[in-house]
Amino acid sequence: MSAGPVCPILCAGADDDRALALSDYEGATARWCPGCGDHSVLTAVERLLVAEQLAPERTVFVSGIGCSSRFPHYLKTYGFHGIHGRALPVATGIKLQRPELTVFVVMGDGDCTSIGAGHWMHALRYNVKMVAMVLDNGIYGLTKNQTSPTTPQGHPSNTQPRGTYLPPLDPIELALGVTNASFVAQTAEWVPAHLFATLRAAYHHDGFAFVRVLQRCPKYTADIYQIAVQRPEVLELLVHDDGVVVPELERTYTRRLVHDPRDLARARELAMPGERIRLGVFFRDASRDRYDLIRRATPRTTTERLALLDAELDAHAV
Amino acid sequence: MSAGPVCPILCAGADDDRALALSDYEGATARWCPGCGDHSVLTAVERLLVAEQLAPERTVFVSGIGCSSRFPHYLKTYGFHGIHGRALPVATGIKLQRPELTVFVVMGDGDCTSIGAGHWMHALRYNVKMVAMVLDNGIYGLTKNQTSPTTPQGHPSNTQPRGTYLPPLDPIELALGVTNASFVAQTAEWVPAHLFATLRAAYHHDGFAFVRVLQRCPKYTADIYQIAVQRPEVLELLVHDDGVVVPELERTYTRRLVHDPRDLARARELAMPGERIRLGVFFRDASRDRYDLIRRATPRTTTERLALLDAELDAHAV
Amino acid sequence: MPTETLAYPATDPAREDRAPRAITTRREHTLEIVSDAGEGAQKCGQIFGAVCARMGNGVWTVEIIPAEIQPPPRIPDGASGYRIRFGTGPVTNWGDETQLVLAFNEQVLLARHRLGALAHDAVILLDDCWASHPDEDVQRAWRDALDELGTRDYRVILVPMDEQSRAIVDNPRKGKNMFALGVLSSVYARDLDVVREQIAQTFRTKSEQVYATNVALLELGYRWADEHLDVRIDVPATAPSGPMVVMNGNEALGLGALAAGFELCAMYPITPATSVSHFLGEAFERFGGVLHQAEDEIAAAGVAIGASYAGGAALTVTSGPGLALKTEFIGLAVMTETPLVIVDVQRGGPSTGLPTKVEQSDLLAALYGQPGDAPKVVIAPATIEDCFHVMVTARRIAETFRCVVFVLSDANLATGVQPFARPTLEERWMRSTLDLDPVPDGAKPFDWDPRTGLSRRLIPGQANGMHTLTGLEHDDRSRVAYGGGIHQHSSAMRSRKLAVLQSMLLPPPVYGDDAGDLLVVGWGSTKGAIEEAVDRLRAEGHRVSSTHLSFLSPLQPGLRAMFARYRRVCTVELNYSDEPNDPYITDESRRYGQLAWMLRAHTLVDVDCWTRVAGEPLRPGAIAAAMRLRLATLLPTGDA
Amino acid sequence: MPTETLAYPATDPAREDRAPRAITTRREHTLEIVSDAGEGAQKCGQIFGAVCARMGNGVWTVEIIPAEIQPPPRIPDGASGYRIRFGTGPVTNWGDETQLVLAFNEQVLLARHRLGALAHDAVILLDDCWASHPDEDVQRAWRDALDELGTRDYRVILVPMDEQSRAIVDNPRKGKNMFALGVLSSVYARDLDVVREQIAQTFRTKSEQVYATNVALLELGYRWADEHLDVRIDVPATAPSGPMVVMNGNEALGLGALAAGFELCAMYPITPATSVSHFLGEAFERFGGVLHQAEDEIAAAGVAIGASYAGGAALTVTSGPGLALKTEFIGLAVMTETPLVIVDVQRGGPSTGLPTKVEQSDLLAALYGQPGDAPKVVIAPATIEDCFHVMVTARRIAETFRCVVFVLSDANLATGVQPFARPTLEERWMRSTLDLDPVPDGAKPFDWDPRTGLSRRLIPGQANGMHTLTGLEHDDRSRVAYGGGIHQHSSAMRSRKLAVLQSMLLPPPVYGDDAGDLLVVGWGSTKGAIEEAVDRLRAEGHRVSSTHLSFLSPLQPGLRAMFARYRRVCTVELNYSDEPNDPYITDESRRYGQLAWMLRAHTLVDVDCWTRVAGEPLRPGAIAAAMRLRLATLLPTGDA
Ligand SMILES: Cc1ncc(C[n+]2csc(CCOP(=O)(O)OP(=O)(O)O)c2C)c(N)n1
Ligand SMILES: Cc1ncc(C[n+]2csc(CCOP(=O)(O)OP(=O)(O)O)c2C)c(N)n1
Ligand code: SF4
Ligand code: SF4
Ligand SMILES: [Mg+2]
Ligand SMILES: [Mg+2]
Repeated sequence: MSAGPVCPILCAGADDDRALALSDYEGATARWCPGCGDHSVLTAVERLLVAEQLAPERTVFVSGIGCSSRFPHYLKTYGFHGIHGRALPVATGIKLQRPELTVFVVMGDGDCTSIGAGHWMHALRYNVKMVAMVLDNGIYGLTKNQTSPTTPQGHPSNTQPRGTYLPPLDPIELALGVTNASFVAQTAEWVPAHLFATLRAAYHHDGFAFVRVLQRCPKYTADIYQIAVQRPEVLELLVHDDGVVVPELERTYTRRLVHDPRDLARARELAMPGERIRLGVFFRDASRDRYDLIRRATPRTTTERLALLDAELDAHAV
Repeated sequence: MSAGPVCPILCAGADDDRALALSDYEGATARWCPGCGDHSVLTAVERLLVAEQLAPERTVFVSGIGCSSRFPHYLKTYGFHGIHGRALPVATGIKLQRPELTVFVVMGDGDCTSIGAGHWMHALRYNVKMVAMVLDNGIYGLTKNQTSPTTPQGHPSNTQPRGTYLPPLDPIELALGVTNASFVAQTAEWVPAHLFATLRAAYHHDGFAFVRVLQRCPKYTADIYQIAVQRPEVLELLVHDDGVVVPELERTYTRRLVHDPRDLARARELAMPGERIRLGVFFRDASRDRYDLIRRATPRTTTERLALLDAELDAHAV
Repeated sequence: MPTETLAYPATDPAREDRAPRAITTRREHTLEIVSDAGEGAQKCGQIFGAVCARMGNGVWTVEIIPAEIQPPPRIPDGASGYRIRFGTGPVTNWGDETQLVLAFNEQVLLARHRLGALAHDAVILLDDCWASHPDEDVQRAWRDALDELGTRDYRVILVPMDEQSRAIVDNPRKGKNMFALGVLSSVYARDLDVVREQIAQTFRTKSEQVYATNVALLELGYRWADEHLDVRIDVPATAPSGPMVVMNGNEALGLGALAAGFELCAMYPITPATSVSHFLGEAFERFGGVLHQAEDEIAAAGVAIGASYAGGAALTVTSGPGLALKTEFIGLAVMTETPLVIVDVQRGGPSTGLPTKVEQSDLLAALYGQPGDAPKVVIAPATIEDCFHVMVTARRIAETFRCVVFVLSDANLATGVQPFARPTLEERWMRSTLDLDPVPDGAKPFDWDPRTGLSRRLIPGQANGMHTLTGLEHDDRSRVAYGGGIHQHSSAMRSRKLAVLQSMLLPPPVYGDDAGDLLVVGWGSTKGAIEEAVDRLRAEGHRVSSTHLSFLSPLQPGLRAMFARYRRVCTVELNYSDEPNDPYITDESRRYGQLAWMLRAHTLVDVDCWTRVAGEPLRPGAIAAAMRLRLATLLPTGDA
Repeated sequence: MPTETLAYPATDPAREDRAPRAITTRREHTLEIVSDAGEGAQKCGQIFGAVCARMGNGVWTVEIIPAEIQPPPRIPDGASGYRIRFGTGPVTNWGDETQLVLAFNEQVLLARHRLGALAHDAVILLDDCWASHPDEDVQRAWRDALDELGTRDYRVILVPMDEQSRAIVDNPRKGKNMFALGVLSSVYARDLDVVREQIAQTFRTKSEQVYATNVALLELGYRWADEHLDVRIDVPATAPSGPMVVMNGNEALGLGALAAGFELCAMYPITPATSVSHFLGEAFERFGGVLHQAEDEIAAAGVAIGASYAGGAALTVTSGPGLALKTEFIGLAVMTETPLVIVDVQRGGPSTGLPTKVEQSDLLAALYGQPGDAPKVVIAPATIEDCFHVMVTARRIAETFRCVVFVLSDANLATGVQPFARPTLEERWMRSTLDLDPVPDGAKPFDWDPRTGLSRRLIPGQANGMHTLTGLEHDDRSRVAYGGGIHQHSSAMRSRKLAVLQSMLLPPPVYGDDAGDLLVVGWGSTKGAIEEAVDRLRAEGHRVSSTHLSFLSPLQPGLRAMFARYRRVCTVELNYSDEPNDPYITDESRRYGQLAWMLRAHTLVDVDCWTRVAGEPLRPGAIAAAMRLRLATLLPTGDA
């Protein structure tokens, strides 16, 4: 395997003296609906890229298919806009081959929790270092308004016209149920400071960082986050030095709860459905096994490999 | 949809005065390895069929592919031995079409938690009435010894010769993380009485009953359950009137813990990895939404449908 | 001559001062309405199309869909609209260029111009509010656009849509489209009563107020056009022979599924198939069926197979990427001989490809997608009327032959709207085949008739019928078995069914003379365009005929004999093939159109092909041009 | 004449009383060893095969695999064993019937008998311990079996394997196989030193004690046979020209992958492909690569694509059902022009089918499985040696042409073992193509050469090369784009590459005269059997030749011209085709073998086919017989 200059455990900041500005990361102009929450996520991510001075050529955004998955086109990094529900295996392949690359994954809720559910679960378990975001608008946007696993019960859609039949799947609760998951967080795109802080924490996490971003879709699910947007007290911030702390939000968001992300049992309780929407790092444990580190192959020169191959042939010699 | 004579909420016992004996359920002779735990499961299931006097012609066993998935061939009921990892969608289709049929699903650990993970998660969520067992031998048996998600870390296999890399996925913990899951239990094939009692409870549950059956594979993972088999104190039985209680086991299995299956938070704690293996019903809530009941279509006669269709055409008339 | 731009008289002249409007009469005519997404050009077009149909015109309409869900205003990519081709007789396809276009702004107009959608001498009705727009950039964009348009012979007529509409609504973006409807109603002399009825029908769920406003706008536009426009086009109608219905192909597939008695549709959303399930989701609530949106396409196929195995009539609906995911389950259905109907509304590929664009390139995947030998039936509707009836055929074949039946529609049929004879429903179409009677002990689950491969399936609930279906190879008792010739025999039984079905089919009809210089062969949605092209070529004296295949597997009989009666045979398809004259392309390296490839193997005739993947339906004119070239290369000879 | 059963003399006669053993000499010979699973017939066979190879014989061995993982003892289904065909010259296939079989019990022997695996006059060496078994049922079974065998001309020789082995081991089930090895070593006059060496090599990881016991058993068996058997068969060896290696096809694929410099293999277990990954899993630990067992085949394809996109040499290994699941991702690789090598070790289908049995029926799925037009390269190794070298070719093509390359092997190659010339490794095969140099600003990710469609890919890490790959249609900058002829052009660029590759290929060589009455065309693992059949037919004076295709897409040039030089062309394939004389099967309804179908479309020659899906490799004798029938229908004529 190619040995990158940068240690995969550290984050791959630009190793040169370029001073990278926002413009160094801007791609095609975003074509989401006006007011679409994806715009806010793009802004936060661009801020992160600048803040961390990530080398555009060593950063890869991988996505599936959906409104949200258009994401990579709007950045000037490397991007892989793959197929619906399958961003995670592609991202895993990239990291196994090139540990020194910084990988972000952008998925939609249908992309990640419906068609991609199996890969999602297993990516959480592999715990390969990358930031995986699900932009959760509780609907299938690109295909125009069909129920997704996270659509609120009763919300009518084109495929469940009398209202969505089942209670919404909670991606946080599920992620917390996966053995070896190491970072599970929730944030909301309409709280930019929290979004940024969460993504930054995710980026610095040594492992697979899963971030559910609550995302408004004015087109099809304008209602679902409305109350939360209008009434800050509906949100409760989980705060902890080992999680995210955003002082500037404290005035607006008065409901705060100190939660130690190492406490899985508590995290699961906090994730249970209630009248409150909790934002923050639910769980984090940097000591969990990382498949990419375990599998890190010691690079061999061609000469070494030739020698080994000769030995193999000897073993099969007649 | 065809209206069966039996209400889908009740269980479909034979509605005639046949007295069904073991021989009425026996299919081809089982061809698992000697000492394979699958034999014990087959025995317990046959006992259940007799005990509940299930009409063989209205009972369907659906499976995927694997040693365990050979199951339906060894019974004289209807059976659908489908493709690897996809038993659950087939079973769901059967129940949506014919609610009056009794459906059992038999999967292997690879079948259910690896290639079938997405369907598994969503079947738990749909909560369509059926009994879904995963026969967990912690290995890929039929394909001869490859690591499965539940293989103990360090256990060598043909694909991970230096020992399985990651800690094993805990199917119970994961199932407990799925919103709208309604019955999650664990039992062991080498404790027949507990196995039978658990399957019986699952069968009587009004919803999707997920049962993880710890299963010995003398061929490839002889070691993994050895201690538990030899030392009963390694097992802890979760007991509760709303779960399973097996008095005759009390002498042998002295470690017992009263656990109310309605307590999800506690269930999740009990599911966390520890030195003890817990058997019993971790969670059960018969009040959860059942997709098959919500979707129960009111049957229409052909005449009614013709009339409706005429109206449709009128709406499109020029 | 350069594009002429008329300003309308600033003040209304008394009518008598004006020259009487010259009336042009046409047997068929194509117009389109384009606006930003959300300005309602589509609604306007839908109503206009319906009105034409009601007045007895043949009609074919096509949606113009923007690339994004809600693009910003005034950009070419955002062009959203409706294309209406109507005629005196039946209209079977979208035709060639547009002869008249009504545009809400010059940018969306540019999109159509640049795509070559407009005839060189097209009449353009353009909202002029942008010329005097406060924003300098907008004014500049307007001027640049008119310059660009000036390079053609268009006749641009400025229309004060925005200004006029303000008389009735505050926000013209929400009213212009009805004003436009009025303008068009005047230009094409539509019966205003019919238009009002159609508006009422369209907004039946809305308030009385909405109706009133819309009608006011309609009449305003009508009056304005009457007073200011000298364009009047007449397309005489012929009263239809019987009762007609009008809908798009996906609605027809949905209605057909109901008529065929389907009880369960399992799907996962995917363009352009999704609207079939939208229709069924709503309809099944009343008809007593289930639309199941599965977690993915794999599960959708599995649920449909499970329901069918349990005795129900089940289908799954999808498009390219979804079809790819169903590959394995389709193999299982073939192996277990479980009836399954798969509707594939084809879009551009490969991979995610061109989700909203038409293509016919899933034929080989439908036929050969499965590892191992997986014989199945493939049929393709050619018209929107076919979309309805094909579902009845599909179910009957799937159940009679215990097989997988593919229905290959495409994005052109899915969104095209056309009136057709109202189907006379038959009760037997719907009847459930569910039979729960006990069977004799030891009844075989695969009791193959050794000649035909046909067998009766046993359904859960039938006493004594117990058995286990398996995707592993099996004998007639469904016991897993490989050796001793069982695999050879079972394979033959599964394959034989296609030969039996073929023996029941008729050769496809020939359109034109049954011998000649050139036979054009097509399948699916291209029928109308191909036959129109054939008509034009024959009118020019060419000895051209065409035939259209509704069965792709098994192929209809008699093709070899039919092809032999023409000097040249060429398929016309909406899929990719190498151009004979491109670099490195030789007789040996050329990759053919998908049907052409099959027909070559099947008939051993040197079947040529002309195919395009432009992301839009084929135009009769383009087909005719391509065939002219083929004809030109033929040496003159007395007979074929 | 009836089967003759010899009891061996109860007591050892002094050697001189016995008639000297008559020695039969054969140029090639087939024997097999069968036992219950776990009794070690396979190990015995492997050692015997290796010994023959070391002694300079050509060898082809095949495993006999029981249907279950651990079947009960003494049932026909449980037959486990090894089939060895060896000869004076190279042996290219498994041959016809077995001439000598050594069986541990009469039930497993029956299995082989019933499958028709044994020659009518086969010599049978059978352990006799069952005749006198305490269990009455066993004795009865024994008698019944001998009666059943009595219906043939077999020569059954009873051997006291069990009894004799007890002299050395307490449990003969764990020793018999080495005794058997001794018996065979005597019958075929194998050099005991070589046998001992091979035993040492086989059990190198075991204790000295194990070796000693095994050798003792070997010598006991050898001595016993020397003293009691009158069967002696000699198959002279010819010293091989150069150094040789011996392995099965899956090991060869694995070694080839290492030689080709592959760094990552993503897979999901599936028979019969899994052993390739078992090999790589172990080897990569030393070679510095990664074997990734993914959660399913979809993910496996995705991981391989990700690794390749990131600049690595990646492959995925699978079989039928797994291939089906990769369908969508393969389309993405084609669309994004990401190099990807897919090894498909074919098994019987459709669906789960016949997991352990050989078949060649994934050809069309590999070619046409994807919705949309997805051109790709398909190559097939014909020998075990090919399995090694094909991996080098596959990687080079995948990277040079930025395309998907299929390697179609099958279960016959996977488990067949054969010696071949030791490959001379080349350093350049392994070199990584990873290039992280900056590219000029504005470098295009699809900078297609308009003539060839070739372009250089940009890899993450290359400064200025930033772009977003997409499975949606795109222009040369990888921007999502549909209209304006972009889809037509991009499709042409993806397709053109195949024409370019074809222009670099040579016509396949003809085996036999380059004109004649019949040309047999094959692909993949059937080569040896076909050529042996051709040899036999030519020896009979028939004007028959054969050709074998290593490229299935693009097809090698010159086929049309080649076919024209024969009066008849017929493919021989291991897949399903309708038999011409079956009910309902006509010229128009017949479904052809997969290669035949392609060749008909490609050459327009009336290519016939003879195919079988018996779940086992084709036998040269059966091929020869089928071709004789085809030749018989040809009218006699001077020349072709
Ligand atoms: C295999 C496959 N199935 C279905 C589709 C159609 N499709 C595209 S995006 C999408 C879901 C979009 O919803 P989500 O993932 O929540 O993303 P969003 O658009 O809401 O951001 C679907 C079903 C596809 N492109 N590929
Ligand atoms: C699509 C597909 N992939 C892979 C296989 C090969 N395969 C058959 S069973 C199996 C896994 C068996 O393990 P498990 O599910 O745990 O069942 P067990 O044999 O242990 O009972 C695999 C990988 C297959 N048949 N189909
Ligand atoms: S549809 Fe919803 S998610 Fe998609 S771009 Fe528009 S607002 Fe955003
Ligand atoms: S391999 Fe293991 S699981 Fe399979 S039959 Fe044998 S013992 Fe049972
Ligand atoms: Mg969404
Ligand atoms: Mg298992």
